[in-house]
Amino acid sequence: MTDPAITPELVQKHNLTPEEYEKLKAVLGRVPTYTELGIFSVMWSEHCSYKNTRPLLKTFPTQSPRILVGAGEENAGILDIGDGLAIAFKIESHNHPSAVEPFQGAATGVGGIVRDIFTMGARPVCAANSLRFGPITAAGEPGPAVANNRRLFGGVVAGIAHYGNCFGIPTVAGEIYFDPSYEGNPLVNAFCLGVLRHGQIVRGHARGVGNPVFYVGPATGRDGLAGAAFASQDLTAESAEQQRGAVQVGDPFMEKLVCEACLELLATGAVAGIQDMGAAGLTCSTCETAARAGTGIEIELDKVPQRAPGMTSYEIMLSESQERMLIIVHRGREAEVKRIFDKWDLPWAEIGVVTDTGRMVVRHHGQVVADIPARKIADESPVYERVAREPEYLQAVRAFCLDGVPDTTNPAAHLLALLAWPTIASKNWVYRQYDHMVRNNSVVGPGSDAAVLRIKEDSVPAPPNAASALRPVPEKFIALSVDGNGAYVYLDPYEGSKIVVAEAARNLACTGAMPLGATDNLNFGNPHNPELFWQLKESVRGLADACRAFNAPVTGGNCSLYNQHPNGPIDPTPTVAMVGLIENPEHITTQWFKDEGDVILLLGELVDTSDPLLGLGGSAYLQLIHGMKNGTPPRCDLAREKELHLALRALIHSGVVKSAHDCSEGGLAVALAEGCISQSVARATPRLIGAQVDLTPLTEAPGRDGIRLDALLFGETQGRILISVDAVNAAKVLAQARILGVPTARLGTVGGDALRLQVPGAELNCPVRDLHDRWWNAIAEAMH
Amino acid sequence: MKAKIVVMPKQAVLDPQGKAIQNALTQMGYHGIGAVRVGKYLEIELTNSDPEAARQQIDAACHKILSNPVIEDYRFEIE
Amino acid sequence: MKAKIVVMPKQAVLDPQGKAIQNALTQMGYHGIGAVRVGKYLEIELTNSDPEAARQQIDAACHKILSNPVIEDYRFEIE
Amino acid sequence: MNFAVLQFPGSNCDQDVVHALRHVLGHSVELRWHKEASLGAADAVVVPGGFSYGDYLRTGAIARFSPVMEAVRQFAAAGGLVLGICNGFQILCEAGLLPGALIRNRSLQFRCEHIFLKTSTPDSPFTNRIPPDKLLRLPIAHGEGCYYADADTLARLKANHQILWRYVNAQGEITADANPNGALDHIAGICNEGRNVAGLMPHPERASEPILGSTDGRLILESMIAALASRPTAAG
Ligand SMILES: Nc1ncnc2c1ncn2[C@@H]1O[C@H](COP(=O)(O)OP(=O)(O)O)[C@@H](O)[C@H]1O
Ligand SMILES: [Mg+2]
Repeated sequence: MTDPAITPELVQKHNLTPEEYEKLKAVLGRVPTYTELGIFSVMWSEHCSYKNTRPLLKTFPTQSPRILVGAGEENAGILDIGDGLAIAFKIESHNHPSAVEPFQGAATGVGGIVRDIFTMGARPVCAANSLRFGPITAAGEPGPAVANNRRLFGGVVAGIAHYGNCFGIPTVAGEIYFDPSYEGNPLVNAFCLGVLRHGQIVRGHARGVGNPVFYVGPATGRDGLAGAAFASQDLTAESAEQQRGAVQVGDPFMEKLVCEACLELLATGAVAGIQDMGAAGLTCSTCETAARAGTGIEIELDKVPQRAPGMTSYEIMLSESQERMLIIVHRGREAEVKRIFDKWDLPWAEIGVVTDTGRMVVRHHGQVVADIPARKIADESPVYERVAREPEYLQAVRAFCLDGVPDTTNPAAHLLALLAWPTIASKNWVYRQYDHMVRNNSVVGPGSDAAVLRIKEDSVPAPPNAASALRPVPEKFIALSVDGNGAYVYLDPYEGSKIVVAEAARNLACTGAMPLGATDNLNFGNPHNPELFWQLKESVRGLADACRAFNAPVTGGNCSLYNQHPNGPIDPTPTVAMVGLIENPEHITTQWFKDEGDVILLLGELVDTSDPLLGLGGSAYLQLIHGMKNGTPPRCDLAREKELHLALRALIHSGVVKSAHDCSEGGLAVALAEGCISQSVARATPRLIGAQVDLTPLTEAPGRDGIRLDALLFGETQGRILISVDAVNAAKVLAQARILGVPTARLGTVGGDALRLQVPGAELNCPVRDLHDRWWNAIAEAMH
Repeated sequence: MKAKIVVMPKQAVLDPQGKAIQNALTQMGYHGIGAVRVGKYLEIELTNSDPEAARQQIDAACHKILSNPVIEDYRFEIE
Repeated sequence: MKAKIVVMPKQAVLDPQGKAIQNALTQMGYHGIGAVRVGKYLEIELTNSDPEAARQQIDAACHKILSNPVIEDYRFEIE
Repeated sequence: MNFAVLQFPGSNCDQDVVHALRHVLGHSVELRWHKEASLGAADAVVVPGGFSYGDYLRTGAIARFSPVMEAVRQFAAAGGLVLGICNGFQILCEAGLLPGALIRNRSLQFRCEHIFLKTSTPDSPFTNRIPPDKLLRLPIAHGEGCYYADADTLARLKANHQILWRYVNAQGEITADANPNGALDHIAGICNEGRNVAGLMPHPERASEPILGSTDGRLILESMIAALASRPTAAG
């Protein structure tokens, strides 16, 4: 087969600008071959090169004494958790593939991030995800758009379940929002965390000239050809159609075997470097390993296992067939690779060798089809400082006031409606499809503010046979939360992004955990659009400031730009997964109320009265009840947040806190209701408990009189946490909290079979059974 | 009348199940087993009497919900 | 040669998938949709050349592994 | 006691069973790779959960042909105790060591949640330690847990008291709501006629420590241990 001639049209089709093409020629010193053009197009795509975002990512805080492998160094960052143990974690998007084929798109998203983790030498021990879809409910008869949103949502969830369940990793946390801005462009961000000993960290380096290069895993097919490039352009009907011919299909069974075999092989010490074949497959893994090590690499494509006959070198290099790994083995120890991969009945092939030329050389049918300076293509990719301009819509957002918004006249109905709003409603329809308990470590599963996972002996990869010399693994507890309210970020990218991080940290604090670090996924629109780029820039500034405030360095992440659909771009949606540590199992705290007679306290201000919108800007209440996504979102005071989290942890450590739950979407009323209804004992068996709360005395304080009822109940003032304590401790806790500098108020008591909420001029009396059933069944009803 | 529908993964699409079955058969000692592909088979009772209408209807259903055109092909007979 | 195998749930066995498809088709406005049953379809490439040997082998494989006689029936053709 | 826990490609609850038996209950456990033809000095065998061979074709269909399953067959024929959990239950049914089959959940969805079980009889090596009125709260995690058997088989199961556990609600009643997968007669677990081989869909190993929310699963594992302890000699 003859390769097509390199024409300007072909260059353009590869998403390279004329300037980039000139640069490419300068790097090569000549006109590229067709295969080389393909290689450059994926390596220099946004997805692989971060050409539009690298300057921004540099502003993240990335240092802490716990960092063992920092952001950008490897496939995932690694943090020390003490006693010689470490965790590797990362979040990654699979948005565009999921739009084309939701089941396989989401499944392979999970597969990809799990590989990134075991590539570091860690045993993957839990997964999480962050999802966005268009609305799945409609006021009247649902139209085709809603039907399509449901199809995407159902498919994505089934795909995640399929992959994670079969692989055997518990999916313990996640978050989902439904909003029209994601119609046709769902977001699927998958997170994975693994555990290892410090000495088990491995690198994606092609080290040791003369070392053989192995390919392991299933044969290469034409799947996902140039997927990285696809992810780096606007999602259009046309681009999606092109990608259809080449959907990647995941095989979680294969991945489980590849993972176990790789961990077994790593324990032998025979491996010099290892890297998964993720985006841009063989291209990216060979280039990057050589570039990192400053070596060269030569591979022979005829030796690469192939699934389809007659594959061209272009296709083999750009294929994104799943579950494949590239392993550089110390020369002389090839037999160990063969022994272990044969034991697991896995295909493997020796396809090349590490060289000292600094070049990535690819041969096929006896000819050199690519010969590229590895470090240059990896390191000298174009970098752009895009133009940023504040979007016009923000003027209207800032001008928004509550004057035209009537106060709630039926707070009980509005509370029920909010609880049944899919974004707020229980996500049990989703997480009951995920095995969230496999591996016997899920101490707090999905359904509380943050998940808590136990680390124990079998959480780390088995050491080599000299195992007895190693210290036993002490039990430790990792807390995990994923957050990202896109509406807030849309309405104020800087403040909104601070809130994303603050909420993740608050969720960790509620379980008793101390933040260790964070990973982020930047889901934004086309960076060439100055207004969209401004959103990105401001958002990164907010994320960075907040991560700094909580001492949560960013250990890595992923960028997904070009998220858009025919009606426009998505809401800018940075998602943040924050990981924390709990040293003592007795400190693990859940969000639901525990016992009759316990006292409910509010840590934080009842309402931020200095906010003209009283916390209603961008709120779920305004969106759902008044159909407005408008107004400046609540302000996030990082210093006060930090004090609040410290105080809560101190109270939890003193052993008096029986439950802790932060106020987020839906405000105080929803948080109280969730305290009453969110504990599930078993299938169809919630543990319901009522509460009696009187807010009237609190509204008599100066500055708060005459406060709007909707703001009081449903406003989303930040920095608020509900806790419950035994009545005998209540006074002590109030005093302690004040000493810790956090405003604290007694709201009422736990008990009865209804949530009774007294507010000036009204009393809500909602049987907990009703609250529960609306909240628990809402998504299942929409999906039925 | 009855529609008999076969839905198969597209040739270019990975069929991990087929591969696993092929390996299992070979390991169990069956000889000469080549590629295995696994799909779905549906039988739908049709209470309509017009075969041409039925054909159109089943074709539409195959396209819209019985197969996933992104990764699967289908064929059918009406009997 | 190729073996084409159909494996269907036995009549007595609940087929929730068939039921779900039947409901979905009816809800989408297709008319005259009766019972739907969903089974598996396997295509196995055979590199042997003796059709009779192939037949025996495939029959054995269907009986032993490709179907579960507790819940499924099978039929096949060799082409 | 010596437990053998089987390990197929795709098993993923093997470590969990090892953890419960070794670290929680203090017994000795050995993993047995599917290619091994012997069970060593095992007193009892546990076939753990997971997705052996990716659950391709049918759950348990390919795993049953592993060499180690031949050893299990002999072990069971000699009266040895064999417990299949979840995918292990599916494998034992496919292998013909237990009657019936497990088919797709009626919801067509995977289900992971706690359920309640009522034990039908203490008369088995898997239930002897379970107090008569005790409801067990255990997790399930499966997509294909709907137990099916033909009418004759079901009649025999009942006549011989081979149904060991049924899904019930928190009050111990058999209700449609309490059945997570549509299982025939609400069957969650059964034993063979010889009462030495049992399988169940719920995961006792995931309910053996207070920190994981339930210790009810220990009663099943402890029943096995008690049965083994009261035997004159180990089978094998
Ligand atoms: N939003 C982000 N924040 C911080 N680091 C990021 C972000 N996006 C990407 N990175 C880092 O850039 C590096 C390259 O990422 P990526 O190309 O996604 O890795 P992979 O090759 O595994 O797909 C990684 O170390 C990643 O953690
Ligand atoms: Mg990677």
